[in-house]
Amino acid sequence: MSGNHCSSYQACARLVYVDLDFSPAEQGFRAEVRDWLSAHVPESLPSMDTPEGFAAHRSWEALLAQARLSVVSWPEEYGGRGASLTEWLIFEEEYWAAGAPTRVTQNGIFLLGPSLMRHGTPEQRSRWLPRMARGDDVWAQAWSEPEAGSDLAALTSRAEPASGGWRLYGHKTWSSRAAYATHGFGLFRTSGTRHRGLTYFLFPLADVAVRPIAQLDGLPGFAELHFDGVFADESMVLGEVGEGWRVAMATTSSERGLTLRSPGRFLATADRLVALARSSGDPALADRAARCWVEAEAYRLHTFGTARRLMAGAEIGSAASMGKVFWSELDLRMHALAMELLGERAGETPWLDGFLFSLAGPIYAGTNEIQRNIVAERVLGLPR
Amino acid sequence: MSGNHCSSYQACARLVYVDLDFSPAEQGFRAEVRDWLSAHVPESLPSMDTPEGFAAHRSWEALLAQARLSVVSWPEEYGGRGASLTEWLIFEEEYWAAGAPTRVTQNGIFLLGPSLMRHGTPEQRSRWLPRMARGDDVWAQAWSEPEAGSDLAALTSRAEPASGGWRLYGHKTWSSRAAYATHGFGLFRTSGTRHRGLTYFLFPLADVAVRPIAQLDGLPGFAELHFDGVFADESMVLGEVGEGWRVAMATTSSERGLTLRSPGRFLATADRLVALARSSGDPALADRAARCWVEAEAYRLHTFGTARRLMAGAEIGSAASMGKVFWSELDLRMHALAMELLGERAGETPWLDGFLFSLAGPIYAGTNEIQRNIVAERVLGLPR
Amino acid sequence: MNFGFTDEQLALAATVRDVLRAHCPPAALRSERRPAWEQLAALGFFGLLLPPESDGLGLGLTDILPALEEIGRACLPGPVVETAVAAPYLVGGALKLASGAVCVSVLLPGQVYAPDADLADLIVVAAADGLRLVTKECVRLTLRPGADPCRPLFEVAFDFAEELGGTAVPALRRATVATAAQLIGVARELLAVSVAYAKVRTQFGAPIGSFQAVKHQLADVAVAVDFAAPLVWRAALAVDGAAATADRDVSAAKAAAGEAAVLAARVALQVHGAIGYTEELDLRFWLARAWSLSAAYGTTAVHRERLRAAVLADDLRRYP
Amino acid sequence: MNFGFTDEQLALAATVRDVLRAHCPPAALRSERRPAWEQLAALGFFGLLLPPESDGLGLGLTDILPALEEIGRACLPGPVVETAVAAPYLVGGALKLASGAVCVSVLLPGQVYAPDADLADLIVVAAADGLRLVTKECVRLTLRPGADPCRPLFEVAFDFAEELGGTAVPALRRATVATAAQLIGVARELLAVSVAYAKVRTQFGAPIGSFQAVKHQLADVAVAVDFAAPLVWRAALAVDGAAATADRDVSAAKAAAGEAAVLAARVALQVHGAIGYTEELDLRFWLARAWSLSAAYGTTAVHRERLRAAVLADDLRRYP
Repeated sequence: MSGNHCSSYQACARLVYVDLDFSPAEQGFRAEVRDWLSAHVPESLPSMDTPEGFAAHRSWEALLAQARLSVVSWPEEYGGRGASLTEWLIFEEEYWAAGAPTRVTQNGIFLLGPSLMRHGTPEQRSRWLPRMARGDDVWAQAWSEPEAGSDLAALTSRAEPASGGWRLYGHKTWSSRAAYATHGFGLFRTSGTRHRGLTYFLFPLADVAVRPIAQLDGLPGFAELHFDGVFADESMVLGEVGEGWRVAMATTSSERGLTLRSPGRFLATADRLVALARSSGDPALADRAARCWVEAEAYRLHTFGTARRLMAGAEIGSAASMGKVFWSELDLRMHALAMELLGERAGETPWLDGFLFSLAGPIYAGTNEIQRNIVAERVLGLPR
Repeated sequence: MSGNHCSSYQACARLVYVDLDFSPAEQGFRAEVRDWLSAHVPESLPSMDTPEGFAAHRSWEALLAQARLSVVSWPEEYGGRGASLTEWLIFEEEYWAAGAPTRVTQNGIFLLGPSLMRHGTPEQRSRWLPRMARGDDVWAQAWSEPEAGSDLAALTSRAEPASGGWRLYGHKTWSSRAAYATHGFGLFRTSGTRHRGLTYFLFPLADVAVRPIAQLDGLPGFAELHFDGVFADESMVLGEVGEGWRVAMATTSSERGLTLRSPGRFLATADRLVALARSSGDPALADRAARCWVEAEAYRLHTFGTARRLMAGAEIGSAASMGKVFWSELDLRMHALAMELLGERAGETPWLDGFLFSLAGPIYAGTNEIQRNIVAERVLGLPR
Repeated sequence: MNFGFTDEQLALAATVRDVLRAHCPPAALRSERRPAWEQLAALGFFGLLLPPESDGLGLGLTDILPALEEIGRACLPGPVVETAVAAPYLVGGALKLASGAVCVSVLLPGQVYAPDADLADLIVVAAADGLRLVTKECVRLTLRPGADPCRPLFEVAFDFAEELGGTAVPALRRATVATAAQLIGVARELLAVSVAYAKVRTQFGAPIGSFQAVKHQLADVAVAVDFAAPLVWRAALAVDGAAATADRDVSAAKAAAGEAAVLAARVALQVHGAIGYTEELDLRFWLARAWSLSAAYGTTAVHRERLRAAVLADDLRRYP
Repeated sequence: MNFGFTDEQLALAATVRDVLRAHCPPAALRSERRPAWEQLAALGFFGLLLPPESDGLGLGLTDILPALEEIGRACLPGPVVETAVAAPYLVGGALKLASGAVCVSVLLPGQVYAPDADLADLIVVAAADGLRLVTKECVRLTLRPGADPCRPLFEVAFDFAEELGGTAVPALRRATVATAAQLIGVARELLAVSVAYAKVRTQFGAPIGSFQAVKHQLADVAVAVDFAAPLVWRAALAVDGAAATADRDVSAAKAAAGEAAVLAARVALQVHGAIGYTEELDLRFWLARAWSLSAAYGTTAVHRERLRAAVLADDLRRYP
């Protein structure tokens, strides 16, 4: 029967199919990216939390930018290609599959970039975005404060009016990359309490007292920032004064959404994990590896669905919290399994650092406890 | 070297060893129980939630009682053997390993019994305990009310003074076995609010309007009890008037503790699960089965440790909540795995009913959410 | 790249949903063996996958996936998947199959028993040497005990059967994916019912849905369902397109959907507490369906094992 | 039946705890490779398991289990287990072993590298054809990268080694159980530190330890540790008693203790948040110890596999 059935395949065209095929243009883009990466991806770079490693990662960003591959989804005027979300996802798949370096510019590109595009003046966009795309400026986020972590609205850093601008006071912490970055962005209180009266500021780190914080590996992946009257002129305010929370939420929703952790990174991890499990020969571990591989695939497919809705003009909104929970705990499961597979040899592989980093996944960008609250309250509508 | 070492084994006696060996008396007791059970355990009985099944289970209790095996840990005067906790645990191991019937008297023996021993008058103890031990009376618990489940202190059933005793009013529900049991016990408000002013009453179910509640399997495992002025004389009050909460907590702490779910039941399930997994040949499932088997063993060992402390005069207290979380979720994992192993054949085995019952484990005797709160607040000392 | 359903596909699902709301209310689960069958037949539902020459619409499985989720969501009894999804690939030429006048059950490789066989006019049985078509006149059925009162299982014996050409594979793949789609619907309904109950049931002076432990359990169900569904869609695409990865993708879909539904059932019981165990509450029908369908057309364990074998055999091809 | 520790065993643990509090404070983890070694030696700690003819007390592993938990709890660096627990069963006659003057590392079957070998006067290496005793004069060590700064791992090469009689089994079993006991101590300390932090750290105007999601994660750690510990005690009894189930019980203990400690580490990081990642916080030493010891003397996966094999081979004997 199925034979006959397939012969009448034309009739199936009555409904337009759900479609997982890439267009010729998308396939061509994938091929170009794959070829360029295979020709240019460096063997391996020193940690970006060392001076030489930071410099090396910055040069890599410049090389990417020359090929117009550093911010493919941005408009051409800012150094991008105006690529579609689908193309950006393709780029990410190829980027991670090729084992290319972690993006030292990622906080600028993925956190500040979207806010600049949405809330920046034309001057601000043309002043900052192209330099960001080339890695000329490397931006560090400055959200957290010692007493304001998960509870960001509790922040107390403030900006006071001064002639021609503002003076910034206060103490930020857990600022990734700030030990070597050139600029920072964050929220400062200009009035009000909690979410009201916050303003989004940009600032050169040269003017700020930066105290590096050594991480588990001994390297300064974080820094504390101390502001005692740092001057910021009007051009360093992003969005309206007092509207910082809204401007930042645009960022953090994209932080939780697609841009922070595209599937490509987890697909690459899953492929490597399966290879590791295959060599172990323990079926129980292989079962866990296969499960992870399928879950990475599920995240990829789920993301294609989200991309489709976004391209149709929808917002991710609270559903992004489901993705954050899913990818962060998948990443942790994958790396924990790799630790079991490698045992005392883990330190000789990139898996150990990956494991330490994966443990942070359920913490940063809004802890998974907060994310589950958001899913329960805003997606399912349970009472606060 | 190890050779020499063992030769000097005598020297090891400098410290008294931790000891997992059973005394000759304990081994003799185990042998007696095992022999008796192998001679008397019936093939299988109809469900105790049918009239004939209830009768059959009650006869089984009478047979157990004749052998003085129905309440081995009780004093001889009440039909027991004054067995130690260790001997009781041995009895349970043998009972479940033999595939003996579920105890239709268990709510009386394990919930009411301890409260009667601790808070009952000599008259109450000699009036009720021997009949309970023989299955002459079968007791149903009546804790919950429609609006008082996890939040037991919210109960609204009340007792009003009447000449020579009290009249009971209100509506209890989820009373296990009540469809066929002879007596019930529960809390009624005699004054006050919340935990204060509650009194612990005993009552014959003949006087109460009993509405059976059919369960998933269609059988009335529960019932609703409606009280509209049921008379209870003074002799039916257990403990002091207004002290019902304290009396009941003695019960529920034993309910959460050793007596409700001894390791024997889970050891037997684990052995059967391993046999099932062995025949499946899927190493990933075998791995889960082996894990469950070890966890059942861990619960057994943990319980021996608890028994030792109890025999030394300690209270289980809040630590019982850790056991409740552990055994209920282990039981669920074991039965869920059996469902996967058996697929559409599960209904032909006792595993399906066991699975449905295991799903109730995290709910009854205080939900596992409540249990985890207790562990966090009373064992770890976290703020309420 | 356009990974989502079309308006037409969603419109079909909406039509089915309306029919089921009207003709398969929870009360029908207690009284009828095949509620809404006539109405679905009137919609042409049983001809959707049949080729035009068999009076069908020649649609693909993907087209009717959202409709199948609705069927799971309504907990619709009867051999709908067997008749509408499997039969077209086994006995597609059978008289009046498209009209819904013929009711079919199947007993294919991997199945232990034939579901709803007592309602079937025709039963397709996979024998060692090929497929057999058994008519209700020549079959002896033995009811087997199972978890789901609305999906009874039968042992099948027969004296006479017609030999059928072809292979069970296309039908089995599609029935498995269709079952996975139903499981997604079952899970979504279990979640919706549990959320609704958690909003109104109060303990300790607050709705239990305001307690973080309850919130997080329900959030975990939402995540599990939301990330299982795309695997089911993808499996349908792979089957419709006869992709080389089809069997792997079918197993991934069935395992993920089965686990999501079983989790949803467990959390539903935990949230409802004792009342979830009562015969009176309709919840039990969805619980039973989650358990029976997770075991149908291969248990989660069986599909996990296939998945493991495929992935270890280096079948890491993504789509496309 | 008397399943708990005696006053003598607990007194020994208390003595060790006092010594470690005084001589192995967290600051020592940053500055010393072998803190408290001399003081433990003065206690006679390194002779506890040695027979009297080697100036030891001839105790069993069970006797020193609570003391080993304290050593894990203090995150004590140095080859203590190798010298005090493994060495007596490999080179029990070695001069001055009881005095703690001789420091030993081992590289036995199942180990990948020798821990703290740079501190060792003697290294016992299992070669294909038997045990070898290597002195520090004839060994070439290569440091291997690892998670734990206080338990460095070394590749061992040597030109000359003395042949040793006997088998590695008694030493390996005991070193594995001793490592499991340390993991229980590490997990208890990680839990205690996390609980203390959750009481003082406030967000949203309340201590984070008052949020149910945090409470339940910490409760799960408490349960995991509380039910892993008895498996370790039981394994020690089985090893001391040379029970037929000893190897199975050792694997059960190591796997359960490793998983409990790894869970405790994960929850500790989740509760601490970003500050848990800092070099400044002492927490990192216990995190690293949980990870390094869970991989030492056989990973959790290796022990789970042995357990599976034993249980499937029908080794369901309980104790006694």
